[in-house]
Parts: sequence; structure tokens; C-alpha cells
Amino acid sequence: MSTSEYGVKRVAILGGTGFTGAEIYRLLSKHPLFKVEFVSSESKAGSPVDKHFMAARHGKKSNALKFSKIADLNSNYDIIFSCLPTGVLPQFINQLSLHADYIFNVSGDYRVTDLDLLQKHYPETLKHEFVGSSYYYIPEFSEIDHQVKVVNLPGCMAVATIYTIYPLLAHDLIENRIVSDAKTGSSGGGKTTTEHHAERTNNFRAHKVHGHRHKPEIEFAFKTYFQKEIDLQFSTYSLDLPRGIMVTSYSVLKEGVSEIDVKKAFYRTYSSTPFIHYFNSNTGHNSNPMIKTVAGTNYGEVGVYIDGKNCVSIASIDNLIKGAGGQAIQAANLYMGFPEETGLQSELEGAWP
Amino acid sequence: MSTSEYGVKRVAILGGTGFTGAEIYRLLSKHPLFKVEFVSSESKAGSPVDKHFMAARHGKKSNALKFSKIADLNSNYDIIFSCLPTGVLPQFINQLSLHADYIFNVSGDYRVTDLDLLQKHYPETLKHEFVGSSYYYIPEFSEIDHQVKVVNLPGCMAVATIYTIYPLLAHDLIENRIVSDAKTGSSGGGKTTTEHHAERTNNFRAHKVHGHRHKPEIEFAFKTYFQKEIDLQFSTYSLDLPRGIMVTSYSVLKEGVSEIDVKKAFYRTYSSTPFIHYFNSNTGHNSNPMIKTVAGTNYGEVGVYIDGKNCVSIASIDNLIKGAGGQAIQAANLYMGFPEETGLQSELEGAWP
Amino acid sequence: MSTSEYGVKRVAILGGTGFTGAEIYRLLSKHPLFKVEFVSSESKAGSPVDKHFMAARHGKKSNALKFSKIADLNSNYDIIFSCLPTGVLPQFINQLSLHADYIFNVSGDYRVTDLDLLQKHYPETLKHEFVGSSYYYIPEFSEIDHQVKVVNLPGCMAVATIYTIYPLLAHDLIENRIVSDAKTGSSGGGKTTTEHHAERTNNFRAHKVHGHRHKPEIEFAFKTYFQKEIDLQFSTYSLDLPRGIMVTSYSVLKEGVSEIDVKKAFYRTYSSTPFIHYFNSNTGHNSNPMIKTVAGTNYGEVGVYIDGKNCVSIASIDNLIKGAGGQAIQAANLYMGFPEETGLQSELEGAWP
Amino acid sequence: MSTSEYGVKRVAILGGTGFTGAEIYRLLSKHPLFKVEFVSSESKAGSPVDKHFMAARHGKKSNALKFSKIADLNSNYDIIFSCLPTGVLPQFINQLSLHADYIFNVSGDYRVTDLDLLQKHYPETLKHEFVGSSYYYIPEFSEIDHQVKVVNLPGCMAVATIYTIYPLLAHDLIENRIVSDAKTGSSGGGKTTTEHHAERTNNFRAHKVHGHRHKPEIEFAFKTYFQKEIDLQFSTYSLDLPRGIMVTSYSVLKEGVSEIDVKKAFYRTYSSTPFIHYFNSNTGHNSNPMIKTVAGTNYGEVGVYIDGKNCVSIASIDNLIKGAGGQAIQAANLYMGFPEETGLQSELEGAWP
Amino acid sequence: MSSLSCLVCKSDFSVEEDATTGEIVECSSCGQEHEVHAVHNLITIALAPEIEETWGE
Amino acid sequence: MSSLSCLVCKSDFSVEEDATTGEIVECSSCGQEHEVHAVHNLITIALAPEIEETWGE
Ligand SMILES: NC(=O)c1ccc[n+]([C@@H]2O[C@H](COP(=O)([O-])OP(=O)(O)OC[C@H]3O[C@@H](n4cnc5c(N)ncnc54)[C@H](OP(=O)(O)O)[C@@H]3O)[C@@H](O)[C@H]2O)c1
Ligand SMILES: NC(=O)c1ccc[n+]([C@@H]2O[C@H](COP(=O)([O-])OP(=O)(O)OC[C@H]3O[C@@H](n4cnc5c(N)ncnc54)[C@H](OP(=O)(O)O)[C@@H]3O)[C@@H](O)[C@H]2O)c1
Ligand SMILES: NC(=O)c1ccc[n+]([C@@H]2O[C@H](COP(=O)([O-])OP(=O)(O)OC[C@H]3O[C@@H](n4cnc5c(N)ncnc54)[C@H](OP(=O)(O)O)[C@@H]3O)[C@@H](O)[C@H]2O)c1
Ligand SMILES: NC(=O)c1ccc[n+]([C@@H]2O[C@H](COP(=O)([O-])OP(=O)(O)OC[C@H]3O[C@@H](n4cnc5c(N)ncnc54)[C@H](OP(=O)(O)O)[C@@H]3O)[C@@H](O)[C@H]2O)c1
Ligand SMILES: [Zn+2]
Ligand SMILES: [Zn+2]
Repeated sequence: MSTSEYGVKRVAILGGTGFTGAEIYRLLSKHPLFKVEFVSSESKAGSPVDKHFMAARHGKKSNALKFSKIADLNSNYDIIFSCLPTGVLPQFINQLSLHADYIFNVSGDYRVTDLDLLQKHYPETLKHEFVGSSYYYIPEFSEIDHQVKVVNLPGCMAVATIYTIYPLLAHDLIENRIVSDAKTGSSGGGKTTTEHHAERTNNFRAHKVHGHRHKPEIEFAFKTYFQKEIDLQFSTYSLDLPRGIMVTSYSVLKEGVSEIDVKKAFYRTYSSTPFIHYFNSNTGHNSNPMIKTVAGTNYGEVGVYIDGKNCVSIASIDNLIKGAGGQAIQAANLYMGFPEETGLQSELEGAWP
Repeated sequence: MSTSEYGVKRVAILGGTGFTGAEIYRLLSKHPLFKVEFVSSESKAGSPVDKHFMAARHGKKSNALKFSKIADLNSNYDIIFSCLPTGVLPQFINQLSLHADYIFNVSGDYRVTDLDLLQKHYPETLKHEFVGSSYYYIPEFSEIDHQVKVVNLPGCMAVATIYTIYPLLAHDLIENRIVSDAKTGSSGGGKTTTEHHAERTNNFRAHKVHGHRHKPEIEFAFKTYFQKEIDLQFSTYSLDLPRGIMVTSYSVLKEGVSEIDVKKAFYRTYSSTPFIHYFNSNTGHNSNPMIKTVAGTNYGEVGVYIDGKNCVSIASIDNLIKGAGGQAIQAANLYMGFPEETGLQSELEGAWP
Repeated sequence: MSTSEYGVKRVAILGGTGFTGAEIYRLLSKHPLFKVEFVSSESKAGSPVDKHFMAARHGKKSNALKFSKIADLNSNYDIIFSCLPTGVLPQFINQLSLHADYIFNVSGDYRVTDLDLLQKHYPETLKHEFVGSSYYYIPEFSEIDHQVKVVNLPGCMAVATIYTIYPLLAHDLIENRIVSDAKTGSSGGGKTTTEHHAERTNNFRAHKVHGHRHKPEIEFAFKTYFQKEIDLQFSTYSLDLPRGIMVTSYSVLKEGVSEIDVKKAFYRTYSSTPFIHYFNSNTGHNSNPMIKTVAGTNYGEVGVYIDGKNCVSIASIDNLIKGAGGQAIQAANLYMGFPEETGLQSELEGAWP
Repeated sequence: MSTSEYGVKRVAILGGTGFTGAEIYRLLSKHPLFKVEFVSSESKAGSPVDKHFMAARHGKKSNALKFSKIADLNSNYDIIFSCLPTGVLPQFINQLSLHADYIFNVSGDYRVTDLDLLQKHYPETLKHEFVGSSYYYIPEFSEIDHQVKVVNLPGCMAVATIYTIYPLLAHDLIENRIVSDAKTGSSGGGKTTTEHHAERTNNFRAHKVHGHRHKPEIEFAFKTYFQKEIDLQFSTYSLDLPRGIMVTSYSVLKEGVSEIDVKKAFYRTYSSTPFIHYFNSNTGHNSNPMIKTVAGTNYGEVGVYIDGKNCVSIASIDNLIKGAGGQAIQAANLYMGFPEETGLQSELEGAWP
Repeated sequence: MSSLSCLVCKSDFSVEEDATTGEIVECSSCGQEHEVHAVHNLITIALAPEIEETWGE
Repeated sequence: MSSLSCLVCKSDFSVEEDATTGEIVECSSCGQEHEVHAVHNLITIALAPEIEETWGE
């Protein structure tokens, strides 16, 4: 791909020592059109960025770029990628807005806008008023709105769930009762998770049976952006894996809907999405979505399986890439008018086993 | 426990080199009232049994007991434990019936008795007529019937599912639509599974989305033995674990049913089952069912979580023990009139992490 | 085993919320002759002990025993098991000595007594003078000395290494140059380890190539207690396992020493040790020491393999049990004159796979 | 990199359904200068190649290229990559030699040329006379010899070991006694390994303590190609990982050799090798070689750690890539005069954790 | 462009004239894979063989 | 090109004139990392800070 026709953009990353911030830094180090010029960390401010990253292990390192505190961001950037824990961005948002055209935000802060939901699930967010405009953006389904300042990417388990049910809802194929069973790897909780390796390993357990924040997010997304009210049961589980999410959604086909209607809906939805791949043949378990083949990539795998009225749809993604950092870069590519796949294709993708 | 009041029973194991047969052999080596005198293997006939078992690694070994072919079983035993692949026991059943009071069978052959289901799911079983009587037996829920010859233990994922929904159905608390999402470790497929370690490890994937044989078994169990017709969606998934099953069942409470009704039903059902433990407090994820704390034991963990009308019930067991070998011994204890826990308690149970 | 002839001993555990303290508490809950009456925790003082333990998951719980601060230990106990981080016991040792006949200590504080080594490796220990007597005790090799107050158990990797080379040194079979390569699971670092699950999992890496504290301990043990000067290279590695240690020691046979001399030495050393099993047949990789078959038990596996002058000896143990808590109980059994295996045998030991 | 100046080469792969063959096929699908036109499989002959590969999961598939039997190879190719089990290539070698300029061979068949060693370790190879010329080639250390027909790549554990000791031997820094402790993931045995996932997982065990074929290979390599006689103890261990090898070599510095001499030797050896990276700072365990950061790449990590006379050198590689398929492509790049890194750089390399 | 009818969902879809034998073409409506059989420049299709995608097994 | 002396092995090695402050330069003999301190166009070096490379911790 010739990228010479595009201008290079100046980028800042907030929360660069975190799991998702590190992924964005790593991915952008190979991106021809985004140049990282600021990386925040409160705990490592002053220390060279490259020393911190495993990603720089087999590449050239420089001491030139050092971590800075967020409060010291005072140049202007085309884009800020914000990878802060939920509740932190609101403390800085009004000031940061002055220094960037767009803020691509992977935290939960502005995903829902309903006051009741915010009060219940994001009380920290509400503590700081944000005077700008904000927007929930899924690269595969949302329109670009160049007027907004903050582009919020979806939650990792939320978006995997949305990939399983969007085609069904968009084509009005299912009853509104949906059960989603979501399993996630351990990086999903960020670098400060306290669960000991010895406890997590060789185990599988329920994480949040009820009350996960991604449930209202999914409901809100379908209601606000796609005008669908759903009746969702959403439960989460912990896998002994470093990365990866798999969500299965169970639903019931509406009277008269056939298997071929469902397959058509999925095929149409995902036939031209470069990163979400719908597997329409079902010949052996290796043709079903799995985690191993998406881990480390920006790809998602989607499958749907019909047995009579029973509809089971499955999606798998890497939580740190397609569920966070890669998703944000994909969104930024689209906002900047760059080819969607820029910097996100993997030459060595697909190692097996 | 004083066991001197009971007489020791003579036992044969069929399929002693398999995963479940080995577990029964290992467990019975410490059981004070069952004495193993015959162990079958076609492939290792003539070779000393103790040489084969990792379980004998830290114990005393003897060369006295050698593997025999099934066709060479011609003494009489109080009990035969049959751990053969589905389709094999029927070839020998009429002959074996003459040599044992009871056959405790962990394979799928006689679990369903409906001819259509047999034809569809167990065609191998139908090839051989069995003239004796057979019975589906779950230690926690079934009555003992001393008249039968073959006592069939439930399938491992089937019984874990049954533990999640039995209290709900027995107390008529839920609508009949149930979604069960079952995850299993790799020993579930027996020792001849061809999936390579390098492929299974570091992965999570769908196994059978539709069409697993435990679905008709569960439906049949509830219909025949508990007179309940259910509308079940049952899907299975593969974990990167050696052992263990977790099943989550999603259902909807009937109008007027409260959380406390549900908790009462679970509490009553499991208050006196020595091996199935209902966890009724939900304080942190460690109080939920998990696989790590049941692996290697005959215990099962059950939890139920209500959010409005949404009912989520979870069970975990070790597939090879509570899902097969331990279950069979527990059943045999009950049939022989022994204390239910004989030989199944673990002094070192509960290692963490 | 009839235990009625022995009197029950009163026990206190220090560091009861830690990994090794929890193992001792769990194991003693089934021990017929030790009764735990005090369990320390600074962070959970006042909270019921049983609430904290996964081990109590399938057993009867009581609220009677609550965690206490160490400073509040003022009754007298027959035995104190001390499971505190290195450097903590010395702060309390003189006071605690007044309240117990023996302190069985799994921390590193008093293992070496050479002042230079203490200064270099245990500066915290030196900060507090201890006026009593202390002793390094390996159940398999050391004599009981009833005069000492503090019985120090060996370090987990140190003792595994000692198991590999003791028979060789005791029988003077090898040159004094020894290379020991030690691999350990993640519980070895205790509950406060900061390495994230996502980083540890699916990895194998060097931990301490040089400078691990167990090196001077091993050298000191052989010098002081067995009068052997060794030239040891000792390096440690991190496994993606919750528990277990395997150490391989590489040495060179002295001129004239044969394979059979070596096998005799190992056989004699371990023929009557109830917990350390020497595997003298080498028929397939399952007859070699491994971690899976010792994890969760107080057993150790030892093998030795000769090729010409090359001697390779291997040992595996569970770091939390045979490397810490189980070892301490085994030592206490011996000190109290109880049968060595009391409370340490596992009825369900040996589950495979 | 502009590749337009080079001509595209026609390639055949033998053993394309195997683990290493699949990696070569996958890597070459992105290689601009090698075009795969023939892929052998006896078991899947006639079936479309792309259906078989997980690597094609997120790419475009074609049915055009079908697997063929080796005996049906009768066009001419610039290069054959041979990924057959040891003993198979010799059956076809004389015929194949007529159809290719070079055969890059990852199997063990022609690595040693000493007749005694062949007789002992490669009896199958000796059964068929090969009339052409053959050569042992390590991209980092060997000269290109355009006269040979068969270019043999080193064994995976052999080459990792060689990376640890080559700088030491080339600069004459160590005594000739070397202990190498090699740990490997499960794909090392190829797709037909019979060890069950449930047995391999959650374990660490000795594989071959003595007698591994890579020991004579290493000795032979140093003797023949580098004129160094070494006294090597080489033992192998099995990790619960899908891929990756780590080898630690323990040696003793010659009198007068300093740490800085050693560091200089490693630095010089690896300062311009594009795929082997020497880590000369040792600040925390993340700066040591590990498996996680090389798995899925053609990179190797090397470290060396001195304590007095004790020299410990460590290397890690991916067995299927740098230990086999990637190595062969790297060699072919060099033989063809292509830039060494062509097709082997990873844009998404370095994902963490 | 050849216009063909999907063997599963019956929708029409088109295939490039230069499609080669063995090529996989997807129905543009339901995604069903078909294998191209080209006979004397006339393209016909069959359902892509539902052989299990073994992918490295 | 500035010629500098390695702070560990004492070997001479050279650094590009346009090396920027903060840049890491390796001794060409032993590989030791140094950090460039440029003062008034005069390049000086210090050992690269031996801070632990935390890499994602
Ligand atoms: N992990 C996932 O899979 C995932 C997926 C989708 C979305 N997300 C969202 O992405 C965000 C980041 O997640 P993560 O997993 O990358 O978290 P993380 O690993 O915990 O990293 C958090 C980052 O934020 C910085 N930070 C923390 N507290 C701060 C404060 N009070 N002020 C300024 N900086 C602060 C940290 O910097 P220092 O510690 O260096 O100071 C660190 O760089 C979260 O909102 C999360 O919900 C995560
Ligand atoms: N694995 C589980 O978690 C689980 C749970 C519940 C129920 N089950 C059921 O338990 C049964 C055994 O399962 P498994 O996992 O233990 O299987 P397995 O590991 O494959 O063992 C099968 C045993 O049966 C013997 N066998 C195989 N084919 C035979 C034949 N044609 N004639 C005579 N003996 C034959 C084998 O003996 P040789 O190879 O030595 O000749 C071996 O001892 C199955 O019916 C399974 O459905 C398994
Ligand atoms: N882990 C192993 O494999 C292993 C093997 C052999 C020997 N050891 C040794 O055993 C000892 C304990 O190891 P571990 O792995 O069990 O450690 P751990 O999991 O970190 O537990 C430490 C325990 O000590 C308590 N504690 C910590 N700091 C304290 C302080 N300043 N004052 C009073 N109590 C304090 C903690 O109580 P609260 O946090 O509840 O207050 C906790 O109960 C260490 O000396 C270790 O070297 C460990
Ligand atoms: N695995 C590693 O890490 C590694 C590393 C370095 C070197 N190597 C070497 O690379 C070679 C291949 O290893 P691998 O792990 O890829 O093995 P593998 O997974 O077992 O694959 C072997 C391949 O060879 C084919 N094959 C087997 N027997 C054959 C026969 N008799 N005639 C013709 N084709 C036959 C198989 O084809 P079908 O079954 O489809 O007919 C398959 O494609 C071996 O020599 C190995 O020592 C392997
Ligand atoms: Zn169609
Ligand atoms: Zn230098």
C-alpha cells in the first residue's frame, strides 16, 4: 500500500504503561502514518518509553521519548489515544480537548449517556463535567461523525457480544430474549489485577454472573444507536489464558425465519468487514470461532449455528487488540481517511499450533 | 468410620487402562470394602496392572494382578464396573450378567431407552439385544432399585447440567426454556483423543454447538424420571484443562417466584448431599463454583444467582470422578448399603492455589 | 493407625493467610494429633479463619477460631509453625520462645549461621538478636535434637537440590563440581508476588541465574551438617505452573565409580524414606520424576541417570507441601514421636491425568 | 524493501501437512519472492491445500493448489523445502535432486556424516544411498556453498544450544566441559505425538536425560565445522507449552578470562545477526531470554551471565520457526541472494503479555 | 462475468469469466462456498467439498 | 563522528555527529549501552541508566 499520499499525524497516548496503551504504542511503532510523540505515565514519568516495552525487545530502542505526566501535555496533537482506567480521563478531558482534534478513548467513561446508568455504573465519570461532544463508535457498524471530540470505543466483551447479535437484530430475525455467556483471558483486567497466577491458572470460574458494566452498555448501544430493545442476560467467566474473549449468544428465531435467512444476514453483515470474519461452513470444530487464532491480531471470528428455532452465535476477539488498542487504531484510520487496515495487518499472523 | 461390620465385596473393572477405569482402580485401592480382582484390557492383557498406573507411583506395587481380556472373565463378582467406550459393553452384556450381581456402567449405552433416540444417538448399542434390566441412576436424586442388573451412571456433562436445574424443575420455579453452556477439560474424550496438546493448549473453542448426545440424555432424564418436559439448548466448549466441567444454565423464573424461593429450593436439595455443595453466599468470585476446587475430588459445587426474573445456575465437577468413576463408586456404596462416602473422602482435598 | 496412644498437641500458626500457612492449616484440619488453636494474620485479625480458606470449601466451617495478630499470642502452645516472610520472625522470636516448646520455621531466617552469609543474604534477620538455639533440619537426613527451640526447615529449591545430590556426596561418588538447574511454579513467591498472570502464563524464563539465596544455603548445609565442600552453580527458572519444583543436578562420577554404585547409593538412601521415592527403573518418560504426580502431596520423586562418567540426578516436590508446610508437619511428627506419615497421607493421591 | 530487482523462485514443500511444513507454507504465503507450487502429503493428496491451514483462516483461500504425493513431483523447482520425518527423504532424494537446484532440509537425515554416528542414530538414513552432496548450514555461522544440493538445517534444540556456546568456543573462553539443559514445547515432536493433552498439561518432566540425537549433532557440528572437541552433557525436558525452546548451557571460564571478555565475544557474534539478539543488560528478569517473546517469530534471544568462573549462557527460540521452517527460509534467502530478512519480519511481533 | 445460481439459497451471483477451475467462489447472498468447475470456457459450479477443514491436525 | 571510550571495556567507538540527546549508543566492542549527553555540540556519554526494564509490568 502506498501511504505517501497521506500526511503523517502526530499522536499522544495516555496510560502508556498499561496493557492497552502498550499495545497501541507497539502497533503504532509499525504504523506508517501515526507518529507517537507523547506517552503518559504517572509512575514512570521521566523514564525512556522504549525501556518499558517488550515490543521493543527485538527492535531498535531509543532513549529520546520519555514518559510524561498527563498534566504536562501542552503541545497540540492530531490525535490522543486515551487508555486510562475508567474515571481518570474525565479529570483531564476539558484541558486535553484543547490539545487534540480527536480523542480516541478505550475506557468506559462516556459509552453510555443515560444519567441513571451513569449514576449506577460510572459514578466517577459524573464527578467531572465534560463540555465537549462524545460518541460511541464501532468501526463495523457506526457512521463517522467528524463533529465529535471524543470517539469512544466499545467495551471488549460488549463488542464481542454485539458482533454475535448485530446481524440477527438488524435483520429482525430473533425474539428479543438473548443469553450471552462471555469468557475472558486475564489481561482483561489491566496490569493491576491482584489475582495471583497460581490461583488463576488451571482453573475456570464464574467472574460476574450478574452486574457486569458491559450489559447496560450493550443494551444502551442497541437502544440508542440501533433502536432495538433487548432482554439480555449477560454473564462473564475467567479463562486461564493471557488474552482473548469468546462470547456465545443464545437466542430463538422468530416464527418463519430459516437457517438460510440467518446465514444470509451474517454473510451480508461481514462480507466486507476486513477484520471480522464470518465462518459459514461448519465442518469440524476447527471451523468454529476460537481464541487461539485471533489472539495477537485485530481479527474477530464469527459463527452462527441453527438447530430448529435455536440460534447460537459465537464471536472471538483479542481483548487488547480488537477489543481495545487495535480497535482504536482502526477507528482512527477511518476518521483520518486512511485505509482501514493500515498498520493492523500481520505478516506472521496465523501461526498454528 | 468403622467398616468392620460390612463384608468386603469382590470387584471387576472393565476398561481398566482407560481414564475412567484407572480412576476407579485408583480410588478402590484405598476403599476398605471393595476388592478389585479382575481388570480388563484388550491391549495390555497379561501385563501387571500396577505397572500401568501413575496412581501406584507412590504406593506399594504388586505384580500379582494382571490385565485380562473381557472374554476371559468367568469367575463371579459382586460388582462389575464397566468403563468401556460406548458400544462395547453391549457385545458382552448378556454373558457378563451371569457373573455379577450388579454392573455399574459409566458408558452411554443404556442411558436412554427410547427407540428413536437410541437409533439416532446409539446405533451401536442397538446392534446387540440385552435381555436384562437396566436403570438410570443419579445418587442424589434416584431411588435404589435392587431388581436391576445394570446401573447406568449419567453422562458427565449431563449430570453437571442436571445439578444446575433439578432444584428449579423439582420445585417448578422456571419456565421450561433452558440454555445450558457446558465447558469441559480434555480428559473428557478418553485416552484416544487425537487433538494434539499444542493445538488444545492456550485455546478456548466451541466443541459441539448442537448435537451433543448429552442433550437427549438430559431431556430424557427429566421426562422419564422426573416427568418434566424441557426445551433445552445445550452447547459444549473445550477448555485447556486436563479435567473438570462447568455448566451454566440460564432460565427465567416463573411469574411470582422470588430469589428466596430459588435459594430455598437449592438449599433443600443439597443440604444433605455429601458430595454436592450448594454455595449460598456470594461474596467475591471465590465463593462461586469453579473447576480448580473440584478437580481431583468427588465433590460438586453448585451456585444460583438471581437478577429479577433471570436465573443463572452453575455447577462444577471433575468429569473423571464425580462425572464417572467416583459417581459409580458412590452408587455402588449406596447399593451395597455402605456409607455413601466410603473411599471417596480426600484427606488432602482442597489444596490451594 | 491407632493414634489413641498419643496425646494431642496444641498448635499455633503464624502467617496463616499465606500460601504455606494455609497449607499447614489445611493439612492439620485432618491431622488427628495436632489441634490448631491460634492462627496469625495482621491483615485479617478478627475475621473467622475458616472463611478465608478454600480448603474449608467442602468441609464443615466454624466461626469459632478467628485470626489474631502475632503480638496477641500469649497462651502457651506445644508447637508454633512459623510461615512468615523472611525477616519477620526475628522481630518476635524472643517473646514467642516463651510460649512454645518448639517453633517449626519455614522461612529462611536461621538456615545459615555464618555471619558473612547472614550479612549478605539475610540482613533483616541480623537486625534482631535471638538468644535461643536454632537448628537446620531435613527430616530424611538430620538427627532430632530435642534441645533446640527453633527447628528450621530447608528452602524449597534447596531441599529438592539436596535430594538430588545427598546420596552422591554421602557416598563420595562425584567430583565436587555440581550444576543445579531448578524450575519452580508461581506459588513459590508467596501470595504477594506481583507478576501478572497474563505475563507468567504461556512462558518459560530464567528467574535468578546467579545470586539465589538457596545456593549459599545448600553449600552451607553440606559444609556444616555433612562436612562436604561443593562447587555449586545454581540457577532458577520460572514455570507456568501453580506449584511444584523440579531440580536437575549435573555432576561427574569419580574415577572408578560405576552406574551400579550410584544406583545402590540412591536406593539405600531412599529405601525407607516414606515420602521420597527413588525410581530406579527407567522405562519410558513416565518413570522419570515429574511435577504433576507430586503436586498436592508431600511426596518427592528422585531419579538418577548415568551415561559414562556423566551423572544426572533429578528430584521433584510440591514447593508448598514437601517444600514447606508438609515438611514442617513431617518434622513435627518426628519431634513429637508420632508416626512420620501422620496426617500426610493422601487417600486420593495419584489422580492421573 | 524493494524486491522488484529479484526474480521470483518456484518452490515445492514436502510434508506440507506437518507442523514445520505448515509453517513454511504460511510464511511463504507472505513472502514476495518464493511462490509455492507444489505441496506434498500422502494422507491428503488431492485435497485443497488452503482448506488444511489455520493460517488461511483470515486470508483468501483458493482450491487451486492441491496436495500431491511426493512420487508425483515431476516438474522442476528452484527450491524444495523438505519437512519429512527423519528417514523419509532418503527414500526419494536421488529422484528429487533432479528436479530442484537446492533442497533445504529440516529433518535430521544428513546432519551428521560420520558413519558410526549414522549407524547409531540414523539407521533409516543409511538404508538409501544418496549420490549427491550435502551440507550442514547455520545461517549465522556457516559459509554459503553453492555447490551442494542438499542444505541441512540444524536440529531445533541443537541450534539453540549452539547459539549459547558458539561465542564461547569461537573465542576460546571456556573449559571444554559443557552442561546443556534444554526445555521444549509440545510441537517439537510433530503432529503425530501420542502424548495426551491431559497428561502433558500442568506438568513438567524429563524427556530424554541421555541419548537425545541432538547431542551427537552438536558435538559433530563443533568438531567438523568449527574444529572444537567438546565434552557435552545434554538433557531434554518437556514444557506445557505449544512452542518454544530454551537451552541453558553451563560452563567454566578458562583461567584469566573476564566477564568483559565474554560479553565482548557475545556482542561481536550477534551484533549483526538480524534474528539472534544478544541481551547484554541484565536488569530484572524481563531482560533475560524467555520463550514468550520469541514464540511465533524467527527471533532468538541470547544472554550470558558470569559469576566468578561460572558462565551461564541461555538461548530461546521458536522450535517451528527459528528452529525449523523460518530457519530454512532464512537460509534460502541467503542462498538466493535475497535480503536475509525477506518474508520473516513480523509487523505485529512483540505482543505482550 | 458468468451468472450462476446459489445451490443453497438460490440467489443469483456472478463469477469472473477468468475464474479458474478449483477456485472457491462465495454466493454473494449467503456466503456458501462453491468450487468452480470450468468446462470448455463455460463455468459451472458445485458446492465446495464439505471436507473437514483439518487445519494442522 | 565523535570518538568515545567505552565506560566499561575502555574500547574506543564512534558516534554519529548528529546523535541526539537521550539516544542509546552501544559500545561496538562489548555492547554496553550508553546514553548520549550532547553539550554545546560536544557529545559526551553516560552509562545508560540501569533502570529495570519493566516491560509491561
Ligand atoms: N484490558 C483490556 O482488555 C481492555 C479492553 C478494552 C478496554 N479497556 C479499558 O482500557 C483502559 C485501560 O485498561 P488497561 O487494561 O490498559 O489498564 P492498565 O493496564 O491498568 O493501565 C492503566 C494505565 O493508566 C495509567 N493510570 C492509572 N491510574 C491513573 C491515574 N489516576 N492518573 C493517570 N494515569 C493513570 C497507568 O499509568 P501508570 O501506572 O504508569 O502511572 C497505566 O498506564 C481501561 O479504561 C479499561 O477499561 C481495557
Ligand atoms: N472420560 C470421561 O470424562 C468420561 C466421563 C463419563 C463417562 N465416560 C464414559 O466412560 C467410558 C470410558 O471412557 P474413558 O474416557 O475411560 O475411555 P478410554 O480412556 O478411551 O478407555 C477405554 C477403555 O476401554 C477399553 N476398550 C476400548 N475398546 C475396547 C473394545 N473394543 N473391547 C474391549 N475393550 C475396549 C480400553 O482398553 P485397551 O485400550 O487397554 O484395550 C480402555 O481400557 C466411555 O463410555 C465414556 O463415554 C467418560
Ligand atoms: N511459597 C513457598 O513455596 C515457600 C516454600 C518454602 C518456604 N517458604 C517460606 O515460607 C514463608 C512464607 O511464605 P509464603 O509463600 O506462605 O508467603 P505469603 O503467601 O506471602 O504469606 C505471608 C504470611 O505472613 C504474614 N505477614 C507478612 N508480613 C508480615 C509482617 N510484617 N508481620 C506479621 N505477619 C506478616 C501474612 O499475613 P497477612 O498478610 O494476612 O497480614 C501472611 O499470612 C517465607 O519465609 C518463605 O520464604 C515459602
Ligand atoms: N517439530 C519441530 O519442532 C521440528 C524442528 C526442527 C526439525 N524438525 C524436523 O522436521 C521434520 C518434520 O517435522 P514435523 O514436526 O513437521 O513432523 P509432522 O508434523 O509429523 O509432519 C510430517 C510430514 O511428513 C509427511 N510424511 C510422514 N510420513 C511420510 C512418509 N512415509 N512419506 C511421505 N510423507 C510422509 C506427513 O504427511 P501426511 O501425514 O500428510 O501424509 C507430514 O506432512 C522432521 O524430520 C523433524 O525432525 C521438526
Ligand atoms: Zn447462497
Ligand atoms: Zn565496551
